[in-house]
Amino acid sequence: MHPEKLKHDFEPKIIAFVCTWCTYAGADLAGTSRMQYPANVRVLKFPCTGRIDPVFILKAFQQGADGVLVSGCHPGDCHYIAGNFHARRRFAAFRKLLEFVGVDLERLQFSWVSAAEGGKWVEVVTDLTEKVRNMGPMTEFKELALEEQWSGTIDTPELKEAYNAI
Amino acid sequence: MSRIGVFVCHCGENISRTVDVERVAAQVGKMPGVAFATDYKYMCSDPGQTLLKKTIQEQKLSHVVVAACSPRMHEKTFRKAVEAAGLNPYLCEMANIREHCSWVHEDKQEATAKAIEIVGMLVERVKKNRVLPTITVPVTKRSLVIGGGIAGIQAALDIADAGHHVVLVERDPSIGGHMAQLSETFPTLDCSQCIMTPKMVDVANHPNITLYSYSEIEQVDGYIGNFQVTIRRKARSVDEDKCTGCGVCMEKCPVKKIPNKFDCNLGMRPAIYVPFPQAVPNTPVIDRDNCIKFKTGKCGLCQKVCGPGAVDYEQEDRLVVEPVGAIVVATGFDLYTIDEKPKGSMIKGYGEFGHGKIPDVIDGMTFERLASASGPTGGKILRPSDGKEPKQIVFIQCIGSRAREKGISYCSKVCCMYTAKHTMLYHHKVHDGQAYVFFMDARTPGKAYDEFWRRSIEEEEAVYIRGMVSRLYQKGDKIVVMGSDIAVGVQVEIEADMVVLATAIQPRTGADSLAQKLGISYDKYNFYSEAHAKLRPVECATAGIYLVGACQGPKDIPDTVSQASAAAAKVMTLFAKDKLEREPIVARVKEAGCVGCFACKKVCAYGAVEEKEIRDRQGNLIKVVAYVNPGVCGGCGTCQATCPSKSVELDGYTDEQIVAMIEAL
Amino acid sequence: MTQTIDTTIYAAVSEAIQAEAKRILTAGEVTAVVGYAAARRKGSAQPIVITSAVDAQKLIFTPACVNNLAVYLTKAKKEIPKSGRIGIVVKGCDLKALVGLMGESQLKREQLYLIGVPCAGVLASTIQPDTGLTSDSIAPKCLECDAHLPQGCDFVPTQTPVSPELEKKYAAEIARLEALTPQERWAYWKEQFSKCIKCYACRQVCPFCFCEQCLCDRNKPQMVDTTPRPAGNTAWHIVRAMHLAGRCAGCAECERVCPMDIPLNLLNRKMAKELKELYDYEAGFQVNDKGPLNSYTEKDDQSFIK
Amino acid sequence: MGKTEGCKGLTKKYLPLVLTPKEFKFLFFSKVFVSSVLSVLSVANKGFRMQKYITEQNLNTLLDKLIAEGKRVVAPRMNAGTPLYEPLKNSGEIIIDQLPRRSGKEAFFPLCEDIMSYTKEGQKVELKDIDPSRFPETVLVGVRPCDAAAIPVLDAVFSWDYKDEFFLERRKKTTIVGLACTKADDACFCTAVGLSPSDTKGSDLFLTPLEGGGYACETFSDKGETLINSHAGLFSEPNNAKTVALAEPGTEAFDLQKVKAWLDEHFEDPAWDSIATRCVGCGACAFVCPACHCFDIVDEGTEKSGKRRKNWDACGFWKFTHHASGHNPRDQQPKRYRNRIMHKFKYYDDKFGQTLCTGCGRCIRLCPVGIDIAAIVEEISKK
Repeated sequence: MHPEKLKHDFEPKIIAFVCTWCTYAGADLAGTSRMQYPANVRVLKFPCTGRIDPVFILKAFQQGADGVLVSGCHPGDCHYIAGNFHARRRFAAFRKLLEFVGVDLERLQFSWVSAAEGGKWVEVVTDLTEKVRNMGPMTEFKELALEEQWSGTIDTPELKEAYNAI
Repeated sequence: MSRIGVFVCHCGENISRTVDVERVAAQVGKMPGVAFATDYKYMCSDPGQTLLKKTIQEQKLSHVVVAACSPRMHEKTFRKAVEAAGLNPYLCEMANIREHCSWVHEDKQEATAKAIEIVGMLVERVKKNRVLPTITVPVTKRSLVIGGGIAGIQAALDIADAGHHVVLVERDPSIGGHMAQLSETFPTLDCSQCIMTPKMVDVANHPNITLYSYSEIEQVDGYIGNFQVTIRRKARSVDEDKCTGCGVCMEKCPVKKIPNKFDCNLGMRPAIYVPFPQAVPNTPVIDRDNCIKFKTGKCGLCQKVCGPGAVDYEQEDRLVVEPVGAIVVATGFDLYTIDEKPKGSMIKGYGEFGHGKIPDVIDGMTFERLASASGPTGGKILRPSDGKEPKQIVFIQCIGSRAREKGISYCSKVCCMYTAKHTMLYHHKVHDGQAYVFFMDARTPGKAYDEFWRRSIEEEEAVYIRGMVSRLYQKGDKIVVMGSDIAVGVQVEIEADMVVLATAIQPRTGADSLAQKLGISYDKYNFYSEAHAKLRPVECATAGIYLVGACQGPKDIPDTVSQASAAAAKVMTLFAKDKLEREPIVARVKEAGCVGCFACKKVCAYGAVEEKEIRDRQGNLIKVVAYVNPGVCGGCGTCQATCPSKSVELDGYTDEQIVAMIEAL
Repeated sequence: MTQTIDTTIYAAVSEAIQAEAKRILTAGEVTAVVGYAAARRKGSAQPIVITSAVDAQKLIFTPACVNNLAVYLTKAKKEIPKSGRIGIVVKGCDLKALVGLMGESQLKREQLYLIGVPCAGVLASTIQPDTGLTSDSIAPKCLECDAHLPQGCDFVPTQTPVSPELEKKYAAEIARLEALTPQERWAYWKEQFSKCIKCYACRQVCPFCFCEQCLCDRNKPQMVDTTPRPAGNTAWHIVRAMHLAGRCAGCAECERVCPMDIPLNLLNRKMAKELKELYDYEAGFQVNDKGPLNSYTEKDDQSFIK
Repeated sequence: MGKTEGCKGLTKKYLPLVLTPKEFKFLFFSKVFVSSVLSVLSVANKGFRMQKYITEQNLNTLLDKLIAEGKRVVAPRMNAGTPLYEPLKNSGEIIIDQLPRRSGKEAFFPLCEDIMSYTKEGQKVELKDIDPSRFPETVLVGVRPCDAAAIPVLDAVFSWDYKDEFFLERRKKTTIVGLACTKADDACFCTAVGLSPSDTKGSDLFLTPLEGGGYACETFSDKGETLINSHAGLFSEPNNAKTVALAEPGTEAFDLQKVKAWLDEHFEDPAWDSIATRCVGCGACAFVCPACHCFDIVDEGTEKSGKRRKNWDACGFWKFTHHASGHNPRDQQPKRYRNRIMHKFKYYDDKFGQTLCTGCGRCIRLCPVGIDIAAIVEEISKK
């Protein structure tokens, strides 16, 4: 059958926020065309990129995502007239904010993938996965989640273990 | 705790080949809130759906996740099945483990692990799903048609014949539009007025049609099924109810030499006039700019001679409000005018073609009036400058159209055919004349179109020259036309008596402002945008508004009429129900948290957000909050992402559902 | 080198404010005036709402008059009766907030009587309110002030503030942080945010945090963890900065009131800078129907989108 | 304890005479009395068990030794430009000339702490408690009298009807080293609420800076003695050097009795509006207060696992009394601010006979809108 796949030391967790009309359909097309791409991506479906709140991206990183993808319809193709135009501005601003607080923007990808672009979906997902794999795990938010105010800290073995696990 | 049922589909081998479905079911069965998990060969099959329904009832399931193909494929199928089993259909979600998993990964271990996570995500999501009721909105079974050309007339007649009331609004004093101006029509050469005027009369006499001529749309409120349209009825200065259409006023009017727009300014009309004899309604209108009474306060002759006392100088514009359920937009087109560049025109000028300086360079519509039996020359082809019959006539196609460097890149679609028609009409009327046509390509798709075009060459002796005209200029009483024949590769110079330019079709001036009133989108040329170019060509993205004719893009009469009937059918489909049902994926405002900043309103592309006053029992205003009209909401959720306090929420895609999915990862 | 800022006009400005407040209250042009009054501690000032002309004499303007009083006119402050026209003492920076609030349907110009203050600057912190105003003690926002004389007010005292050109601290600090690596920036903010105690003083004084229920006070879902742990603190400050992007006009109240000295206005200024570069938008200069993040053009930059 | 039973709280313990209320009133208002009470207090402070001397250098050595022993040494230090009580990495970090921005209560009542964790699988939920015995041994050093005095006040509420093991266990494991205060500003008002810059209340070991360097050490508990005894070599006998000039807060003593009497009768009063209309409803005052002790309990985590956490809360917040029904009994800010005053000067007194304010002045310095609790109490006492 297929040759043995290369095993990696680190499998990044990639979360993709996509609109249902273009990118989700594009990913469906990649499926019906039996294209192959890394299994690291988890897709969350939205009606429109206009629905995607920046907080979701933050949440995704907090929940342990190593990379986040936001993808929707090309400009002018929005099923809802202008949702992606609003999203474009929102994320142009939000990524600047994340950058300023020290998030490496290489971990956050935006793309336009239409319902016809199964190939592009594969390319975007593969590129991001490989890029993030090379960067290693996103430790910043994970470390932060374990950190306590000094007064609430108890030096338990579990906590140390959790720390070392990152 | 929820009792979630998870059904993992093998899809034959499509899923099970790369995903260990049994393991998925076993793992998912351990997730918090899952009461039942199984796998099955074909979930979408009849027995599969039966299994689903049976299990819902036996296991008293509260929510369902079907892990199978893309929801774009079978979400409707399973939601229907779930509904049949007595659950709200929106308590069912699909986990896509085929297109997004089994088909795109080879490693079974990896694919299985991913499938478990995907299903886990949907399990968490479905827990937060709420029962969503079907949304119904009432339908006002009356329709508005904007524009009284052939497009509007056809749509209005079809809808009215189906038994629904139609309000037809026409900007000009008479309906008829461009088609009433034409002499004959291709490819059959029927007399345009002969086929058009009966329809106009039908409109006037139809019990289900209210005709507002000389009127314009002032304001449009509401949404599908429930529009409120305010119409400005411009002051006609003649009472339509009293006027008998005898025409005495027009005979007696002392001002007679006003160029008649209907005749492309070749003929003259009085200050009180109907644009053409067959006008509907046959009620004159006073052109207040040219009327002596309005200019100086004297005269008043028409009022004196009017038997029924219909002339009313005091008449003012009136606003009428009509409730309608659907709107058909059929505002038609303007021709790019060669003599005067309209303000804001995208066309960068055709000065080299005489540009209105040479009187015998005319446009196609002027030629139609010359050829028309009811036209200013009684159907004789005569030069506007000296009234002589032109013996050499040159037609130039694609003036304005298909010339990106000149401003617009689209093809006006009808010019090839009407130019062919013009050469024929010319040849029929000037037997010893010669017609030349400069053309880029002849575009003649359409039933009997190419045959028609060939006939103009083969039987009617038109000479077609492939190439564009580089320059033309007046020389004595001739017009020298210089161009190149690229087919042969020679320069051509023709001394013509008359030149006819096939100028571009453009949307009506003001099409954009009407679109803004209607809340519909338009392209960069101001042509109105259909919801989908192929599959929803007569609907707007804004529900309840339909497009007909050249306002949507250049079109000939047969296409326009078909589209009119299609739009009428759409309106009838809408009117076939007393209430409209729609998918309940709409935004809802949580009024307690709304602080009325209206950021939601600013980003709503549908104009679905309204301002709502919250008052206490004494009637004192507490605050103004947003209200999303569920009939208008498109369901994109941009408002929710924009709302700072998250006081507006898109049902089916709430923050709770999405955060639950993120936290499941 | 420490430079002294000339605030000698403030005494005359205070008198002018008193006279005008007295006049409009007496004439019934307004139902109340929101301004500053002296407080117990030496040199201190605090916000005050007066409804009677005899109280007009309480109004002052000093370098300790740091508050942006616009917050009292928002719906977040239900305690201030909003009936009738209200007079308010505003510095140029505060006026920008009012302008923003008008654009967001929170205030109407005709409901306000604006008493503008010619202002040379106020203190950075009022932990010691009797500090003299110098280039060291002045609020950093004042170093970048372009509105020493508020425009479009109903009344402005005639005095002209003297405002020497001073080093722009925010611009310099933003540039310094931008030059760091992401890891270094993360470390910087982590240290700052870890101090946060979630007292929400930044939110409560912000004129634009007028939501009746803050996103962070909602728990279905819990978008941002409420506990004052580093994780929840970081999320809160990111969300706050994002919500203010395109709206904040830089009154810097968030930063001034932070009991833990977190440089919050840096985030806001950074976002303002980015939105100016991206969409040529600056908050606070005119009443805009739509801000940069609830409007768009088809040609907006998308170089970051694949 | 009856309401009329003389002076409440702090002063009561040390009052050497039994006075009639009338006499009391007279005396309390005479400056003579105030100073005499203060002198009585300082005599009372002399209730030490052991007196020693330590040089600055030896104090630092002591701290480093304690750190080396694995104890958590918490003292004022700079964190990103802000002075805070925090664990020291070494004695060099300690700063003694600035009042930390947050009070010392944090060592016993953390800003945020876990109290339980949960995991879910299938239809099963598993809970796990926090073991307070794991709390580290702590020495809290350089605590200002206003911060130290608040801790015994908090003992009352945390060991009342419910014994809060999180507080009490930390209390048990912590030795408090107080430090006399040498600097005051016009926000300080410890003397107004019956304390002083040299008050040893709450301290196990109390340090007073001496002219010529070093500190006079006095112990007030076994813990204090243990600390000295276990490092006896670093301490020497008292050298009778003069105490450096201590701080002198300018605020006059409040008639707390009178304040309470007014509060007893004026739950509803228009004064609350004029006092607190300007309040913007943040939690800064409560969070920096050494005596405020309200907390919230929240669950944080996901559907699968998470923690139950306890964190500081403040009565100034709109959400503090917001009911699930949507009703809020303290619907406007003045009502919330009233609670702050009532709790400090009436309710806590009613319940525990103590005042819930030590006059540290933090809330005055840090209030975003300049609300001055000292000015308010002063105003009430004049009513």
